[in-house]
Amino acid sequence: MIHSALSITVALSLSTATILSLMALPLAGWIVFSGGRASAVGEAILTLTLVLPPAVLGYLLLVAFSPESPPGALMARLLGHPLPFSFAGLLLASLIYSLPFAVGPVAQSFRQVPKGTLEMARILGAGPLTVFRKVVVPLSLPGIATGWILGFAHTVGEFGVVMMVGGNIPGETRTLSLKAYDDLLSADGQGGWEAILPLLLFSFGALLALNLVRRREASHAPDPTRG
Amino acid sequence: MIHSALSITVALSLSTATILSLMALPLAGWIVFSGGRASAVGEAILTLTLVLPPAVLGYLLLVAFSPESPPGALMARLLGHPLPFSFAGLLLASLIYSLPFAVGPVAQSFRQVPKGTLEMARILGAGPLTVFRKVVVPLSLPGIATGWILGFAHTVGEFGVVMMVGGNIPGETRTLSLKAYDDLLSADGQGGWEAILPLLLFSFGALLALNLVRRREASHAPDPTRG
Amino acid sequence: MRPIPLEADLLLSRERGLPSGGRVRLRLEKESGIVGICGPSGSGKSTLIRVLAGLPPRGTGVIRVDGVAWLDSDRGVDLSLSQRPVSCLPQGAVLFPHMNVRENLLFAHSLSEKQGKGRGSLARFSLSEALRRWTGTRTSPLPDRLRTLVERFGIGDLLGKGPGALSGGQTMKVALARAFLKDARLYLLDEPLTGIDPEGRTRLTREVAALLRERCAMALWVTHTPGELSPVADGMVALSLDQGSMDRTLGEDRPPAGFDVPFGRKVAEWRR
Amino acid sequence: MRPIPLEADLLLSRERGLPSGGRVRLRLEKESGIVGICGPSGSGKSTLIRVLAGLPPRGTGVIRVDGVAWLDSDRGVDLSLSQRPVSCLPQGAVLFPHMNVRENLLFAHSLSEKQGKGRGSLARFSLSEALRRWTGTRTSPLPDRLRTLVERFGIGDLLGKGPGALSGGQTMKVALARAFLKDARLYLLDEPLTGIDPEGRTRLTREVAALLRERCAMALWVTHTPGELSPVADGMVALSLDQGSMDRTLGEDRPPAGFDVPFGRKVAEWRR
Amino acid sequence: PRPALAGKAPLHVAAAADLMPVLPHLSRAFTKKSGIPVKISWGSTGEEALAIRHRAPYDLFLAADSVHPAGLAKAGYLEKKSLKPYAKGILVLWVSKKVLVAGKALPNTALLSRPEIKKFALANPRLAPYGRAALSCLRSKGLWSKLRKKAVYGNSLAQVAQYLRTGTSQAGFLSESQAMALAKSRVKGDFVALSPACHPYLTQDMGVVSRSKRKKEANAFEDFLMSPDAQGYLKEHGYH
Ligand SMILES: Nc1ncnc2c1ncn2[C@@H]1O[C@H](COP(=O)(O)OP(=O)(O)OP(=O)(O)O)[C@@H](O)[C@H]1O
Ligand SMILES: Nc1ncnc2c1ncn2[C@@H]1O[C@H](COP(=O)(O)OP(=O)(O)OP(=O)(O)O)[C@@H](O)[C@H]1O
Ligand SMILES: [Mg+2]
Ligand SMILES: [Mg+2]
Repeated sequence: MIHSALSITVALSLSTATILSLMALPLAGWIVFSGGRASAVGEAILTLTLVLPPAVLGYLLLVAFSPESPPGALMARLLGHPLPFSFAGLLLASLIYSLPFAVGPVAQSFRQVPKGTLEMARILGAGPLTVFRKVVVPLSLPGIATGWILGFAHTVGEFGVVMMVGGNIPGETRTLSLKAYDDLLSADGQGGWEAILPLLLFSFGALLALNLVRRREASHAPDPTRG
Repeated sequence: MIHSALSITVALSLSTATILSLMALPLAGWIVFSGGRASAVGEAILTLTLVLPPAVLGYLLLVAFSPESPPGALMARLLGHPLPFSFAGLLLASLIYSLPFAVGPVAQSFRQVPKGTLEMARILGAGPLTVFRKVVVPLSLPGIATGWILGFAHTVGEFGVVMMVGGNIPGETRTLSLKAYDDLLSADGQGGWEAILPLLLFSFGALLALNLVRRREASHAPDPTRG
Repeated sequence: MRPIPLEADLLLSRERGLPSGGRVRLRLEKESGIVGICGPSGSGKSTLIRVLAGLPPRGTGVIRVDGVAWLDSDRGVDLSLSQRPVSCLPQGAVLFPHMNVRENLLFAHSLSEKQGKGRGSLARFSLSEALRRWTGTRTSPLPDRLRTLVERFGIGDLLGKGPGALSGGQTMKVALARAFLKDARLYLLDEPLTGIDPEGRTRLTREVAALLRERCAMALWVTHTPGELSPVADGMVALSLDQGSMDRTLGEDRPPAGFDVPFGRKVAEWRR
Repeated sequence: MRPIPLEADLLLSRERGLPSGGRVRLRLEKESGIVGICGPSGSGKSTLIRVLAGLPPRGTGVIRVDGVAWLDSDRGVDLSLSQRPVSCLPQGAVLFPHMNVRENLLFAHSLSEKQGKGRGSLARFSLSEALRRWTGTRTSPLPDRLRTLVERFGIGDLLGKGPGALSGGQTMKVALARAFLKDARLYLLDEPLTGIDPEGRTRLTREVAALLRERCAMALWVTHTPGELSPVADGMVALSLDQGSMDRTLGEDRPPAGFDVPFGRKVAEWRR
Repeated sequence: PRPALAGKAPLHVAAAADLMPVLPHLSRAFTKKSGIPVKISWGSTGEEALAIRHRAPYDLFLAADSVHPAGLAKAGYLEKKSLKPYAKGILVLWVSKKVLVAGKALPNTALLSRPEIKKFALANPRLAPYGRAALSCLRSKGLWSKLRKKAVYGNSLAQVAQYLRTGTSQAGFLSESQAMALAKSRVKGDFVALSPACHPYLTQDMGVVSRSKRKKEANAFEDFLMSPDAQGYLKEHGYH
């Protein structure tokens, strides 16, 4: 199947942002509520994928995903094809690359849930998991939304990792951002707009819609001054 | 003057993160408190630099900063040299590129300041600016810290924009991430670690320190259940 | 003829901002005095306080203080919070969670000073404040005005504590003191003594009444123990619930059953 | 011989978790009853409630309910909140801000059902709950137990409202009802009727007492209007402040001045 | 304009990344000989051409093709008369050892159809001349339509080499110099030259940047690269 660069980008960025938002919940929960020093270290490690130049990270992932490495071989057996140069590989790489952007805002939101609210749920008999599911997560929706947006936007614009791991295969792993780069450089700086414009429009639309929804939902932040 | 790639990276990422954190305050304030639809659009526009492939963004900035464009010419006159291919240009490009990462978490924090607290300050006679300075900002320190971290880490790892706008000039605009990429790609493929390791160590140290400080500072989130 | 210090004729509403609720009229004819407000839960006491302060929701009708219209819906007059010389202790008052008690009070104090001096002194003020912070706010002596208040409200021992380390009653006392750091013509107190022990209630009732007399100011005071307020109140307004519904009709001639209300016609007036 | 339903001998402390505060002893010899707690602001009433509930700060000493040790510092026994059959209404109780009143109550109800059935029924429960949500929690009929409570506490009109749209007293009533959705041996009520009108206070005092009798449960009840509690209380414990300092010495023989305390030796005991 | 440090200020060379295996040695030799220090900015030819259009402070441009320098010279960004070819690249096909051993064969383009080769890599034909060369070579043999499904693209030859090094692709089109470097770094495989049989040599041009203030030094470096010593060194390392 051949897909347009736009549809690949849409599929990749939507699924990355969504999966990441789900993964961010337990991860941020651990970072915020476990309380140990271990989780401070964990948080720093998480943020590290951020400081690696994308191309370097892409290379490291390539090494890890290669069918010649044990994990890569395992994945290749499971998937029926090697990870690199496939959409699955692209997705996995994007997940790793954008993880800190989704986790950071969620962790921050978790931190701002008032302790009294958590305590009240415990008093009523809720176990830690129920407190998390029914109180912490619903009260952190704004942070989860921020994380989703950052994860989404970051994946749309990703270049280095996607180029390395995906192999820029038209119709399979060639995203809009790779196409825009190609067009830009091959036309010696004159082209590129045909790829950039849909990228901009699509992203602008998605982000604007989300912002408006988020505003309408209003904040559930507890309001200590009673009206 | 010739500087090491490490010192260029440190200078660039620290100043970018710090300037961004300061810029994020009024910007996030506008987005959150102005309340109009305009600010939802503004927020979406802000996030847009995120979805552009870095190289494309870098190219756009190159065009904008060029001494042949009016703003570029103005800056060139002010600085005494053209913006592109200089540290100042690099800094400006990083600021633009990393802006959404610093603003997002700050805006989210602003949103979570309880309305009653803001109202109380207004009642006591504080003007909007005082409320912002004395109540909103201090209560949003965790979000400002998250924004700083994301801005910092993102700048350290930046590649495409830095390459385009800076020109990879050793001792001037060649950051650790460019050096790591060059070393990695250079023929023998074994290199790169001499550049990546200090990058990792420096970033890990900075992030860990910040996380620990942030935890000790604890959260000022209001606690409705009185002890 | 001097203007009437306080008169209001309001239509309060709560649901979705539509006028559907009750009508309340009140009037204080003394320069300085206390009007008590009582009524069952949900009868609109806090809403009344907020409308008088200029906080949302907006009410419709007329509020006139010393002859100045704060609100006159027919003429389109509606002064904002900052234009009304009021101080307000909303129900469930909040201390600023990032400041300890001393800082909470100093913040309110500095705001009232700034207000007194006007905008021109902004620069000078900030400098002195910055200096004060450098030399350590925590240990520098309190301004006289503040120290007096702290003593009168009996919160001297709490100055170094953070809001999270206060008991419920202690929090209330600090918030009350903070509200009185602002100089106002009209103090709006929404259950200011809730959660304070009987001895404290008696003492603070007396203190607040004295403060109001000294400052020649008025207060609207919401209470659920009208008997305790009556010694100092110049009158009492009783709001009531409509039969069976939670909408307030604030226009009954008699206080609702269950209240023992000293209904003073002398200075505060309540009628349909 | 049946074990004593409730006895506690505690050393409370607040500053930095170090035992430095006051000693409190209490004892209830009836199967079901109410022990009132009163005392000035900062005397440690809320702290006592929290220690009994197993919330921080931890106290030292002994708590024994029906002969079972909840706390025995000498033997290293300290049951956690979830191991103690208590329900608690902390001071300044919070409703969950993301749920309306109905959802707040249903959440507490479902938790107490889950507790009753034990862990095994978790899967079944979640499914039925999911179904209930699909069919629309907002309109489905309330479980009987919940409906009865809603009626007794007079909060039927509030079910559809969000916590932000409640008055102070309405919030308190909902939180109180919610606390009684949990079946407990000991109910810990920290100023449960604060902010409620006199009529409501009288009515709710009677309701709560009746509920406790029906469930054969005990309550510790913090109040600043001990006179109103005395008709139903089996005894009253008065905490006091040390002279001049804010540290609590909870061991006075007489109630502090200003309280009119019915000091029942029959079931609740208070001595040095 | 920075203060003139005429003696000390280095000659600033913008070089295509495929010169990484050879240029550092050559520039050191040049500095030793002439006393002129050299600093190198690496990048892809396209990116650097773009930078030169936007007044990057480079003195000399060493491209990986002849198209970009010609375009720049035509637009006046490079000195026309300084434009000259300094090397000719050789297109090679690299095949990993595993495939060769299994098929007991020498590397050749026909091998690409074998099932052991899951993916083969070439540089992006739109950006890199070696990618274009590989494409036209496969087309001329009628293999492209059959093989295009196996193709993955790198943005540069260096990236193609990464794919081979990590074993994620089993064959790839490189320049001979990259292939020699790859072999030296103990990646197991063998390569065969496709130039000039399947595709002509690839000319790499250089030119002096018009805005340069150090044209004399830049010309000296050009002359040095054209000298028999330097040319000999290039030949040893995979250039024709
Ligand atoms: N923010 C709000 N939005 C919508 N309705 C509200 C809001 N706040 C209060 N209400 C409703 O308006 C009515 C009046 O509320 P108000 O807070 O004025 O009552 P009150 O007299 O102060 O009661 P209490 O003694 O319990 O504090 C109540 O029915 C309440 O549910
Ligand atoms: N979280 C805390 N950390 C430290 N000290 C605290 C904390 N909470 C309360 N205190 C202090 O402990 C003492 C007892 O507080 P507590 O809340 O038990 O008083 P209380 O009897 O409930 O008073 P009130 O009637 O005002 O509610 C007070 O001096 C208070 O300042
Ligand atoms: Mg109220
Ligand atoms: Mg208390």
